[in-house]
Amino acid sequence: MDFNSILTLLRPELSLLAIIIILLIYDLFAGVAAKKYFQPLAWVLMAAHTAWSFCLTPEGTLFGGMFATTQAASLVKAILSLATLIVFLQAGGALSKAESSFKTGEFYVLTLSTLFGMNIMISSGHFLMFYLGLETASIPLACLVAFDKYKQNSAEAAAKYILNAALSSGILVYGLSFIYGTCGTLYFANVPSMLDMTVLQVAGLVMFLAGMGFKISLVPFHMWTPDVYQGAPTSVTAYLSVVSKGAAAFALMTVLFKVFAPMAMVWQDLMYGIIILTITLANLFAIRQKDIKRFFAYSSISQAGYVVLGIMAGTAEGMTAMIYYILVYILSNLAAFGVISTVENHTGRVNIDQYNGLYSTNPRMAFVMMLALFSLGGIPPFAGFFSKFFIFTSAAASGYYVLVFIALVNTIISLYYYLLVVKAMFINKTDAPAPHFRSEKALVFSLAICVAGIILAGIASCLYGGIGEFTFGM
Amino acid sequence: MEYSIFVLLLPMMMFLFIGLLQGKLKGQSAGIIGTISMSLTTIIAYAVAFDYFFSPESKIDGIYQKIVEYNWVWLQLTENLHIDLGVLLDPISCMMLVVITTVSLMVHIYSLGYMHGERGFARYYAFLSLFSFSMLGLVVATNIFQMYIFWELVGVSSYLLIGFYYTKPAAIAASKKAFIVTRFADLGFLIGILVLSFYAQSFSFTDLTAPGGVALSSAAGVSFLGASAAAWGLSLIFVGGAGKSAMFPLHIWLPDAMEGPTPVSALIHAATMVVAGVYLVARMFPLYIDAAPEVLPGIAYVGAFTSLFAAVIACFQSDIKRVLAFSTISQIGFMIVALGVSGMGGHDGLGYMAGMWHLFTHAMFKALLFLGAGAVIHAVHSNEMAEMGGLRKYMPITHITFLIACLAIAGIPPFSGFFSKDEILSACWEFSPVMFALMAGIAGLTAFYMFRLYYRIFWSTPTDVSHHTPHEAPAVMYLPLIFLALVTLVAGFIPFGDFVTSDGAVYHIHINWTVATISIVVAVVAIAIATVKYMKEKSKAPQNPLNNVGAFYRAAYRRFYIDEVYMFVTHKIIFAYISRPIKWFDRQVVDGFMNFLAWGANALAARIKGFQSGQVQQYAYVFVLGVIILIVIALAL
Amino acid sequence: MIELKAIHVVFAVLALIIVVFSIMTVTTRRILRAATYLLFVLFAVAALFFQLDYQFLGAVQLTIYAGGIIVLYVFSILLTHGVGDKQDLPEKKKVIPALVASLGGLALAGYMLYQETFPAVPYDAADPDMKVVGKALMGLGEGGYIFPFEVISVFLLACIIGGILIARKR
Amino acid sequence: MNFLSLFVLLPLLTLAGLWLSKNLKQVHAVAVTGASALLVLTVYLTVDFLLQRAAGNTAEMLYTASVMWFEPLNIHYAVGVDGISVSMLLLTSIILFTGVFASWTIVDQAKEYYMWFLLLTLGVYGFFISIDLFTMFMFYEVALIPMYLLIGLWGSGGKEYAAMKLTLMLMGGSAFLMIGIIGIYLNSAPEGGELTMNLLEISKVLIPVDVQRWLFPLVFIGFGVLGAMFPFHTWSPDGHASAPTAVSMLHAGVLMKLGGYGCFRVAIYLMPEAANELAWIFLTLTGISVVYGAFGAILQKDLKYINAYSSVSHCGLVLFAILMLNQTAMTGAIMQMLSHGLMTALFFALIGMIYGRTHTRNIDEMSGLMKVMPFLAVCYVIAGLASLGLPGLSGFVAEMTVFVGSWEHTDMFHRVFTVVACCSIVITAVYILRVVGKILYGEVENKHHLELSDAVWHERIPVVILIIVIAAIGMYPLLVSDMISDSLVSVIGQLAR
Amino acid sequence: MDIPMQCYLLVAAVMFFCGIYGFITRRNVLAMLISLELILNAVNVNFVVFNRFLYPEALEGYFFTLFSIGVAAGETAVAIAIIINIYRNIKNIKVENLDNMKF
Repeated sequence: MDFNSILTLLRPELSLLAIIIILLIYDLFAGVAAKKYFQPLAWVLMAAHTAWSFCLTPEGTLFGGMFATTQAASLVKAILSLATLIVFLQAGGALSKAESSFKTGEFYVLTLSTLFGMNIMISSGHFLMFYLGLETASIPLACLVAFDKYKQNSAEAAAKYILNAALSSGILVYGLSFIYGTCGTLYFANVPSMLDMTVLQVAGLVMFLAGMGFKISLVPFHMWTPDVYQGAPTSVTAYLSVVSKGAAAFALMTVLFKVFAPMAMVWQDLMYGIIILTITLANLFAIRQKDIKRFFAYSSISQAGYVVLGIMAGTAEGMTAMIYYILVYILSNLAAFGVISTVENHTGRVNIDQYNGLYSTNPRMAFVMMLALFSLGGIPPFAGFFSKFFIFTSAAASGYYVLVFIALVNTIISLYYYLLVVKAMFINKTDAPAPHFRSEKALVFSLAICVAGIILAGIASCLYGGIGEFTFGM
Repeated sequence: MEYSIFVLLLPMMMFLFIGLLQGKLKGQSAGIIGTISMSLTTIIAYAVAFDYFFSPESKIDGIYQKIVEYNWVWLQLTENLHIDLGVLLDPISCMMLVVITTVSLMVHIYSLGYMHGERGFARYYAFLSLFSFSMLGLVVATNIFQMYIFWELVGVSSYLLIGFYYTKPAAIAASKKAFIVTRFADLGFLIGILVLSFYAQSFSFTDLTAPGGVALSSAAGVSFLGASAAAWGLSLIFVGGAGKSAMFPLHIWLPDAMEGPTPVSALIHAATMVVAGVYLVARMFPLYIDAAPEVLPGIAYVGAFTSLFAAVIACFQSDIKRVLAFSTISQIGFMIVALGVSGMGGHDGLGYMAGMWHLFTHAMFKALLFLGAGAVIHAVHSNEMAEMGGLRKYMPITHITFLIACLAIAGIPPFSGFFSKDEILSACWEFSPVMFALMAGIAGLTAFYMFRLYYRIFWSTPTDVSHHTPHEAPAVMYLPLIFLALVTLVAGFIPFGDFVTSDGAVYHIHINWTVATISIVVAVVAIAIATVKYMKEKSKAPQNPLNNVGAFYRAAYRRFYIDEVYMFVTHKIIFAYISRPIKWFDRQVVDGFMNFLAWGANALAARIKGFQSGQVQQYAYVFVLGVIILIVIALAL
Repeated sequence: MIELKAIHVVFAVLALIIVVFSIMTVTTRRILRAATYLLFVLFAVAALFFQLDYQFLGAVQLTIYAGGIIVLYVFSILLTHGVGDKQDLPEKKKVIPALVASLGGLALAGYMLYQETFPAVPYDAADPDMKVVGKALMGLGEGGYIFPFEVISVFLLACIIGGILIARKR
Repeated sequence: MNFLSLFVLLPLLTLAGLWLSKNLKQVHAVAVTGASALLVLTVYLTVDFLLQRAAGNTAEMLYTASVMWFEPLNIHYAVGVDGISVSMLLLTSIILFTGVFASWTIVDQAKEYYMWFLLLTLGVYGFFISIDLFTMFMFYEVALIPMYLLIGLWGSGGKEYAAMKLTLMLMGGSAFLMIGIIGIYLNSAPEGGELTMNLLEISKVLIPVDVQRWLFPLVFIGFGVLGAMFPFHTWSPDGHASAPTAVSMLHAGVLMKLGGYGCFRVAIYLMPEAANELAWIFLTLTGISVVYGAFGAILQKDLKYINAYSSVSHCGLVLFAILMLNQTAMTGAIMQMLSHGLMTALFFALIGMIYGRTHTRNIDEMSGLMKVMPFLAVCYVIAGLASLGLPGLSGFVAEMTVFVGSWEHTDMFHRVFTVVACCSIVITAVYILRVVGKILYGEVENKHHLELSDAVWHERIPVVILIIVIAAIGMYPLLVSDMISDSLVSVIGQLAR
Repeated sequence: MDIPMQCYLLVAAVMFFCGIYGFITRRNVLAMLISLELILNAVNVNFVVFNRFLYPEALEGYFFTLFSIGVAAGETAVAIAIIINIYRNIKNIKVENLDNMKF
């Protein structure tokens, strides 16, 4: 191990750190006049970082196995930073308001710190690293959730989030202690050979699953999700629902594949039940939601169920499908959240009922929202269809036909509630539709990225093929 | 005889021409064009018939052959089965060509006067052309499926023409009824075709009626519910025929069909379409004889019963067209009986020849009757006997021609009806005396009700005179009457057996004088009774010839409540016990199940909503419990 | 009959303290007392570390937990409560399920610990040399913890920023 | 660039054109241009196809092309047509063309309307040209979803409920379908080798029979939902009743055919063993559909409901015939698809036009329309006659072919169901004539109706075209029946393997 | 050292589940946080005990505990900040009042 390899393999993390430091310093020392360039600077830096991240790092380990990265992992990192960039672009509107403009710096720094944490989590090679990454990814997020601190919902959401996060990480590390106790090591590379399915290992695995289940919000570890999503500022919700979730899902998959592979029997059975519960319950809850963010919370819970379906497959195809699914999910969900945040910013409307007649006044926004919803619902030719199809195929290929069937039945329920929103925007008549507004350029740009992604990510097969190439390397 | 195709093409072109241009054709032009084209068709048809009957090519060893003039594959169904369209000439089809074109031409001419000034005049002629086309197509069909095709087409033309006065509720109902009842019968026909063609692997009449019943040899030994496949097939085919030919119990549509314009009744519901069933049985006759001889007596009994039944009802009707309608049913019954009692070849085939002959003569005189009745209705503006009487003074030509027709149908020599009916009775005589007695009795009834009709129209005084003085019909209307009367006068002397027989060989008709005497006596007596009862004045109970059997009278007047039975079955049973439950089932059960799923999901969602209580400790509890349970499960697994 | 050694007594006392004060921490109605009992537990845990010859760890435990965290708690308690505030007893409908869950969990944990066979390793009471610890903490290779060390610094930085973000008035 | 891809490209171009158009006039112009271009393309395809066949090109599918799409899963964008697809494409083009005119009166958000409409047809075209299961399924779903907005936005009556129900039920069907397709895909190489989605390639392998046994029902039900198979048909009455005219036309006329086509092309073609084994179950269901739909139509009061139930019955016959698994019945099935597509489109067009004038579809509230709108009334009668199977119109040809084909089976089960299906022609007559009698005949009872006008040019065009095609097929069935029948040889071969 | 390792672990488990119990039942958010500290401590004890008894040669448990203490500190700090923020918003920190968002 030399300095060079640190620079190569750790490049995404280092560049993130660099951005964090630059922004922190800029925020601290910039004058009032220079403050207004803060956001553009952040976007540019982030864009550069994202672009650079897509030049994937090679596979390798650092620090004696503490840090282990693969092409797939670095691809996921790139995807996540893309998502973060989109979130940033969408957050601009809300952040430039008077009541929060002075906190802009903190927002960016904290978000990037959590992204850093996620990167660490994704390419950790040791449970300590994993734990640290996990905590870095979640604790600052609690601060972000409390970003609108004088809004009661925001404060309450933050409390719920931090309490749940702490509990779940407590349980997770308790589980890790069992793993450590029975294996004698926490290095990913060494654990598998020590696993022989003793009771404590099983318990440790379950506790680990629970901790990750919290992050991905799988039933029954999902209870915080709707409240937090509803209370948090919209950009943070978007970030929580896509980046945090995507990272956790991928990290979970990595660990399950890399470390708990000998116990696949156990976790596959558990995941089976968890997936069914997750998808079904989330869908049922989603049906009756009024608040659009809360609605999307449940929607994202059920989407998480589909994501982990890819883990079930336990194959390279499943992994490809899952990464692809995460990508598509990120794009679709961010498109939806972009619309939600701009609507909320300009009109203050957050209820689904208040979206009635949106199409008549803001056709573009309604249209983007519809695309996003269709994509989430798995309607072709939008990307969501492809990602669902692939993930189902990979799960079915491993023999989980019944599971796939249940998931499919659930897509119908999900389609129902997605259509409810579409209906509200397009069909429902109202006397007071949201007034027409012009969104910020950055947000429009971010939506354009998302829409392009939604439409092209499916049809342009090179994306899927590319992901496949990198994951097959694993 | 290649030009025979024009018999079909001409009316079809005319249908399209008049039909598409009906808005553009002013005044009488549609009628005149239609009539001219029909005349041409008639000439061609005559030429074809003449050519066929008198050219040596159509006979081999003195036996008329089936000549397939044209045959195009229209639709290939299976390897062997294909529906063809073509022209088949043989004695009966040639005879039918003559009958149809003659009557049709007469009706075309007649309608120029009768329908003058009607709204939809052009439409009327378009439909007439359609009908002529379909009917001609039916008779020249080379295969049973072609026949079925045109069979349906005549059904539709009939539907359209009955419903010609589409603003009249009765006409709408009648047209609907006619179509649906015959359609129901056609179902039998269709299944019959399926059965037969499955075994015969051919639709072609040439194959099906090949001597010796070879067509159905593969069906030997196949039986269903105790009857052979051939018997099933042929019976079902007869059901189709019975529907078109208004055999009991499928006769109910025909009386109602009188709601159409009277010339239409003459053409379709007296002369041509309704005998399609007879024609069908005649067409399939060799197969009946060879493959399922046990079906024929059944057919005869159905015919006989229908004949009797209709004759009885006819005695009690007050609407002159209804009387004629029931009379038609009754006469078709005769034809069916004739076919039913017939055998094959030579003297055995007498019934066949007689049936066909009766078909021919009946077409002429029944058309005449209807057209005469039309003239009367045209004059009186009513169908009810009560409003008629003494018309002989005002409408002499109509009167004379009507009388000739009545005499013919009553079976008085030398009118054509006598000869054909006599041959039928002879055939019955040879079948069984009981059948003979029955048919002779019906012949008497026929004479009775016809003369009742005749006297009530032309002799007795009306009870209810509220109309202007009737006058004779215009020439375009009475010329056809005269022509048909002439035909009726001479048709009996055609040596019919030289042309149409069961086996195609010449059969020399001779009159069985025992039978003839009996039938003449019966007819004369019946006419006498009618004369006594109806000639002079309206009786006090004008519509009740049998005072002392009131219930029977009422029943007969209401046509023995058969319609009511149908109404009951369709509305009370099919609608109420099938359609309504299905409607209910569809809404409540099938749809209800889907809605229940939706409702269930929604309700469940509402139920479990409280689970998300907003209490963070509850979340933690669920979390912990989830972990514990999962551990237990994982350990248990 | 195991010979009663001082070490046994020490352990018994510590265990007793931990268990009793743990229970008291979560049951007392005065929150300040809860913090205090927690402090006792933390002390006992630190003592346990000392007993296991992990002096450095015990010291860290004492300084960070007892010295840092508890102080934080006390401050915030005083910030948000009157001194004598007594809390309501938890609701029954919460207590019973919670008891079931935690006792059940405990039973399960006990069962699992009993079930598990651990490798028999001779007890080695050596306190790791601080040099070793320091080297490992700065180590780059396997067994080196420089990377987590860096990461936790980022984590703490983020926590500080986040804490400030939320705690400051603006 | 494959010739067939034009069928996807042209609607896309039209979509783009619509998107760019500024006013109603331009929208109409673009829509008509697109539809006409597609119609011309289809006619050209048909002619060329027939010529190629006549020239002795006996390949199972013509114009085949395959582009690798998703390499890891060996999914291709693969197209190709045989006689059946060609006839379906023809049907689609005709109905699209007529549908554009039938929507002429829609001015409220016309641009969006036509865009969704085109997207719907895009899906349909794509479905018919695909020979790759994935592509096929994708286009299938593309065709489904625009229905929701088309009904929800431009529909009438309980449109929101109907739109939701239709979408969810059809999507429910496609859930079955998706798992079925995945199942087929995963079993497409039972003896090792690369998995494939290509229909032609899968048809060559024997999917293990015990796998077929559960895949077949899934796929069949999946497509059967769209084919309105009992008891999955209830979306049809509500959906059709609420949809705008042209959407009903396209949906009943073409989209429901996707069901039949899919059952045939995927379920039976790829899983012949299971088809032989399990056909009886679905035969029972579809047999029920046939009479059930017909009886259901009798007592309905809403014109569209009547026609929707009638569609259930007729489409039931399609599936029924397909399940007879012989060449004749299948030919009949495809012809019935064509025929039903055309006549139901005609029906819906006419109903839409009548509704546009009278503002009611309740047959009790109309009468004597023959007098006030003779053109529409006559066309309605013709449509009715086609529906009840009048010779000379397409319905007859199809039904007779089906019945003759069905009768080829000699066992009692098939015979009984054939007779039951035959009965439907009588029931059809009952409800058709009932409607005709009620609304067209008689005196005009509603005085307002006396002031109504007859059809105008943009209404006459679709109606006349549809009638001409119906009559053309009815009079000269060999036009299509040979084309269809030839293409069935491979399926029959499959069934006998 | 003849005290069985399980004894230590059991003590830790008791601590852990006390924490769980407190977390679920306490009515005060700060008290819940205090309970959480018990949980984290139990984990620390586990790691240390495992390290000492079973794998004394490598110091993984040792370091895990070390970092875990650090993390716990950060976590607590943030949590307390958030709780104080709650207090600023609703003037108490009763957990049952944190149900603005539900269902």
